Amino acid sequence: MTDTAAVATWLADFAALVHENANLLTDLDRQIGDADHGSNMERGMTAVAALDPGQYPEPAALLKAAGMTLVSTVGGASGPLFGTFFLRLATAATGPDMSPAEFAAGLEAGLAGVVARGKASEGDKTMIDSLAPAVRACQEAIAGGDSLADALHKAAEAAAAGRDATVPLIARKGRASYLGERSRGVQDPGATSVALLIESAARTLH
Amino acid sequence: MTDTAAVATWLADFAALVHENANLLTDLDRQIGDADHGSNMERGMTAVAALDPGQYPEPAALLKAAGMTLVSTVGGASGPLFGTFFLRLATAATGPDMSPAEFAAGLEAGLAGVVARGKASEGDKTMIDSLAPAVRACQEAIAGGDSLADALHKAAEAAAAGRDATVPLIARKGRASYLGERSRGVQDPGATSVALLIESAARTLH
Amino acid sequence: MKKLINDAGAVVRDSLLGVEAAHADRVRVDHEHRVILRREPTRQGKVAVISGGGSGHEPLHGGFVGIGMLDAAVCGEVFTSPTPDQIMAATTAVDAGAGVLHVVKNYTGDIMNFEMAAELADAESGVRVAAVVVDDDVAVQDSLYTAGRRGVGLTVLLEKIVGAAAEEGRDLDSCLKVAQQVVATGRSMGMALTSCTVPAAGKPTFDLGEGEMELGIGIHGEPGRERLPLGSAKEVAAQLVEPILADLDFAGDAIVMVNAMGGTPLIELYIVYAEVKALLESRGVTIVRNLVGNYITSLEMAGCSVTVLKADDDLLKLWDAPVNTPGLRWGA
Amino acid sequence: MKKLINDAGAVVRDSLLGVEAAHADRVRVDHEHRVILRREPTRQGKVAVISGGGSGHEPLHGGFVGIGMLDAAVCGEVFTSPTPDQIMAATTAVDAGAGVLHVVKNYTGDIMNFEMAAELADAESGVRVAAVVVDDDVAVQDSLYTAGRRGVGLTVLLEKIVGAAAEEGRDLDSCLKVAQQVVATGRSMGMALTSCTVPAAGKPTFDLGEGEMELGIGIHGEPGRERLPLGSAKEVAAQLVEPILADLDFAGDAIVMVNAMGGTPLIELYIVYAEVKALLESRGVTIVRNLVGNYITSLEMAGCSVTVLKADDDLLKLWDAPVNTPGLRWGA
Ligand SMILES: Nc1ncnc2c1ncn2[C@@H]1O[C@H](COP(=O)(O)OP(=O)(O)O)[C@@H](O)[C@H]1O
Ligand SMILES: Nc1ncnc2c1ncn2[C@@H]1O[C@H](COP(=O)(O)OP(=O)(O)O)[C@@H](O)[C@H]1O
Ligand SMILES: [Mg+2]
Ligand SMILES: [Mg+2]
Ligand SMILES: [Mg+2]
Ligand SMILES: [Mg+2]
Repeated sequence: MTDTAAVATWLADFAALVHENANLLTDLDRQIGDADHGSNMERGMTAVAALDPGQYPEPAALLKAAGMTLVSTVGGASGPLFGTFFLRLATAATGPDMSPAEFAAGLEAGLAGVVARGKASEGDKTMIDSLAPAVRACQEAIAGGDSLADALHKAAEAAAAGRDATVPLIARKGRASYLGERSRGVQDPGATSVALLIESAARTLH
Repeated sequence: MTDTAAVATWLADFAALVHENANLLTDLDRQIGDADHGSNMERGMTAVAALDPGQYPEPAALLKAAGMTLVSTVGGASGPLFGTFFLRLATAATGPDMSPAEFAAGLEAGLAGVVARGKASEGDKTMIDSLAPAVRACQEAIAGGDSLADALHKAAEAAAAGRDATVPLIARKGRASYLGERSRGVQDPGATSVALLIESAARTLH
Repeated sequence: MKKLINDAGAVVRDSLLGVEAAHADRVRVDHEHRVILRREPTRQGKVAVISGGGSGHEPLHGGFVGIGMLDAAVCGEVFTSPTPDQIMAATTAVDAGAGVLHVVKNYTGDIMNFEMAAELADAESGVRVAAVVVDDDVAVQDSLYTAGRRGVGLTVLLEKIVGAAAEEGRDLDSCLKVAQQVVATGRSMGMALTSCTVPAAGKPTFDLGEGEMELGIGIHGEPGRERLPLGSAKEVAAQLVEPILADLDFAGDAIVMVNAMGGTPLIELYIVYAEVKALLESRGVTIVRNLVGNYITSLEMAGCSVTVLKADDDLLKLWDAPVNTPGLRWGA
Repeated sequence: MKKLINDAGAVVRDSLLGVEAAHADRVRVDHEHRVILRREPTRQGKVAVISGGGSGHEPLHGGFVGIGMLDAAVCGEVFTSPTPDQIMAATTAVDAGAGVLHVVKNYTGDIMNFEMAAELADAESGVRVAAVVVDDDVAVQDSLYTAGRRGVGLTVLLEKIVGAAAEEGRDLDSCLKVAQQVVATGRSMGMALTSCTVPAAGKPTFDLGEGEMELGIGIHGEPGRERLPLGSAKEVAAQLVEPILADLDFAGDAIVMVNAMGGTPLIELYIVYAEVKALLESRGVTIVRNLVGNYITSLEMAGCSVTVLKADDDLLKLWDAPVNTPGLRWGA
């Protein structure tokens, strides 16, 4: 069941995971960015975790609130991008319980929103490099008849692989792109956050 | 013979000694002052060493020029003090050759000038702590019939002892005084320069 | 990390309290949205000019709020662009019927947040918003493969000039045109001797050895394009000026800023200025106005940047117009 | 040592070239004597106000030469007071028949060199010289056993106020009286987070551990009176303000400067200002004018100082009078 409670559990779990990894995220951003990605994600997810799920009877409303909260508390590149992701994910939810197909379609809409907002493609060394393969894996698994839990586990694996694959890339979008060749060898912070997001979904949504 | 040539040799030797010890002097001043005593003395003595002794037929004229040069090139506390010392020393010189008694009296006048200008007393942890005992030792030795060379050797020993004795003192004049108790344990930079000056006199004047 | 702060998480909030305390004669602060505004509301019919971005670049932008320059500045977290809500709040607060010009430095985050704010402003309040994107940093090459050139020092000059245009009564389109002229004819390049430390991160963004510099840095403490041995001020001046001249022909009159990054003292900056001026003049560039000082900084970073802007009579008239802000003041 | 310089031995010379290049509209430079002068000669019959000291404190003093403030500034080597010859050259250059006021910070070297210059000026040129010695630093206690209190931040305020008095046409005695009033009713206290490096010395004057500060520093990179753990900005504000209030009753109106030592960014300084203001107000001190920024520095030292000066109608009138210098400007 992907109802409001499940979404709330996911968001709370992701917030905790971001908190645990905030130093790592900032540290990656220190190497190829401006040393704030951990603080940015933590500020945003702390605010999201403080939302009262009781106020949002349906998942769409809670996901929308999460997106708005990220947009209005994070700033930087990750605020609009993660915010847009959740706002678009929300549009796929109808009624009190998202079906696995709705959830997969929502992930796809979220990805499309991030691409539209940030204009990056796969291979540019951004969060899209873990989000896009995760969305594909989830869609395929759901289409093949997997449960949401199984599909999200495959998505999490794909996200992790996509995240790892950012290491040797040269950045072409975001701050890291200013480093040119020097951006090689460091894992993208945003892709790392996305991998945490999908990992958290896999362990909280069924 | 303390003629112009001898004075010039002394000044050149002292300039060389200051050059060799500039880092030490600055380093002492770093600990209880503002890290410029070596640069100050070196700037001044480089200018003094560049004076053409041929232009000054008598020691008084050369010593006066040295004093003026120090006053006009050094600045800080040491410029007026070392400058005044040489200007007063010059007043004791009559004729083409300073007698040992004249030289000793000149040192005394120099000390008096420094005291008048800087208003410090022995024990205040300043250059006076090596200059005053040196002047006394020289006067006594000359009065006791020593040669200038012997008198200056005794003076140099007294200056060195006075310099060493500044280590445990608390500064009461100059920049080091702002440190209060924390000025203890470091040798006074100005007293160190004076010890070099008298050491140099002892090995160049006879 | 050694800083004069109360709480690494509340640096922007606490600093805005100080800005308000120090400059209440000229500005007021909307603490909820972290916006610094002129004390008096925008004159009816005047175009409002606002800017904003991450904090840590002071006096940019908040120090440039006042008569003859900005109407408001939106303050993000340190090195993090502000959110659309903050920008919206500033936009609606300063609009006086003639529209609002957003001065945006070209960073992904700034672009996206200002864009979202403009969408919101249009949808929710009907305020007419125009935006100029400053992208003057010649350190970023191959802009096909990057997020494009960063907005750096030219932003200061642009805010002065466009602020004067708005004060003079020019309409939104004219202000935008002046702004675009500045963007088209201005270039910058920067370098760092040391990194800075983002308070919330707690340690330096990068480490530089004795005798090393980062050439082609931005203003967010990010490493530059190249790490090189540090030469003399004369060499550094050439390393900053040559890429600027290679990018655009600046022969003729120019406004030049030699800017310190926050931790470089004036005594050094003037040495660089003398070298920059000599080099520019040897290449046919005549400096007709200049700024030398800390105008757009990266916290306590040591280093400097050079900005060159072509001057014409209109720009000079706007440059010379009175300005009265905490960070830049003349004629008033 | 990492600095933007050409030659550690020629920092002052090279920097003056930049000052001349940047500010030729307002000042000129006598390179032989290292004196920065107003571009226009002193108005006949106006008292001339000059100051000087070691370099490395920029904008003090050279940045304060111009209408409404200093007539000339004499630049010594870094942290080394200038020589009598330099001071003499400045004194005779600016005298316009009404005498010259020397603003001297209380350091043994400055006192002696200015004294010798005044003796020379009197003997050689008959210029009437008066001197005011600034000794506002409450960090120096027991002045019976020291060279007395140092002259620090109050010098900035004094130069502004006395400069205005001279510009207004007051005579030498009146200018001296105003200066003495400022000295009698102003106090300062400073602290450092880091040392600075004298270029010719090549390494930091002192080392401070992470989490340590020097309390009661002067402006020459010298260690302070006490080494203490570094607390919050609020605690630091109290450590600076309390000794000032303990020394003199400041209840009433005051002009307050919160000054950065060269390496502390504005974002931090405003945090300190908010705390200083809150504390002073809780003790009955009302800040009627303020300065927040880098005004009297120690090269690239990180740290700050607080200066408090009692304000009365006359001082405020002089404070508000127009000033047009590279380092301080309003009303012009
Ligand atoms: N145009 C873009 N499209 C998608 N993701 C992007 C884009 N630009 C940056 N990112 C992501 O944002 C991350 C950085 O976020 P963050 O550090 O919070 O913001 P900022 O770069 O503004 O400091 C990068 O690691 C990257 O994954
Ligand atoms: N009032 C004084 N009388 C005698 N000597 C003094 C006095 N003040 C300072 N000195 C001497 O000057 C030395 C410092 O000289 P220097 O570093 O060149 O000048 P400054 O203190 O101006 O930087 C001290 O070590 C001390 O010996
Ligand atoms: Mg970042
Ligand atoms: Mg010294
Ligand atoms: Mg950022
Ligand atoms: Mg000195």
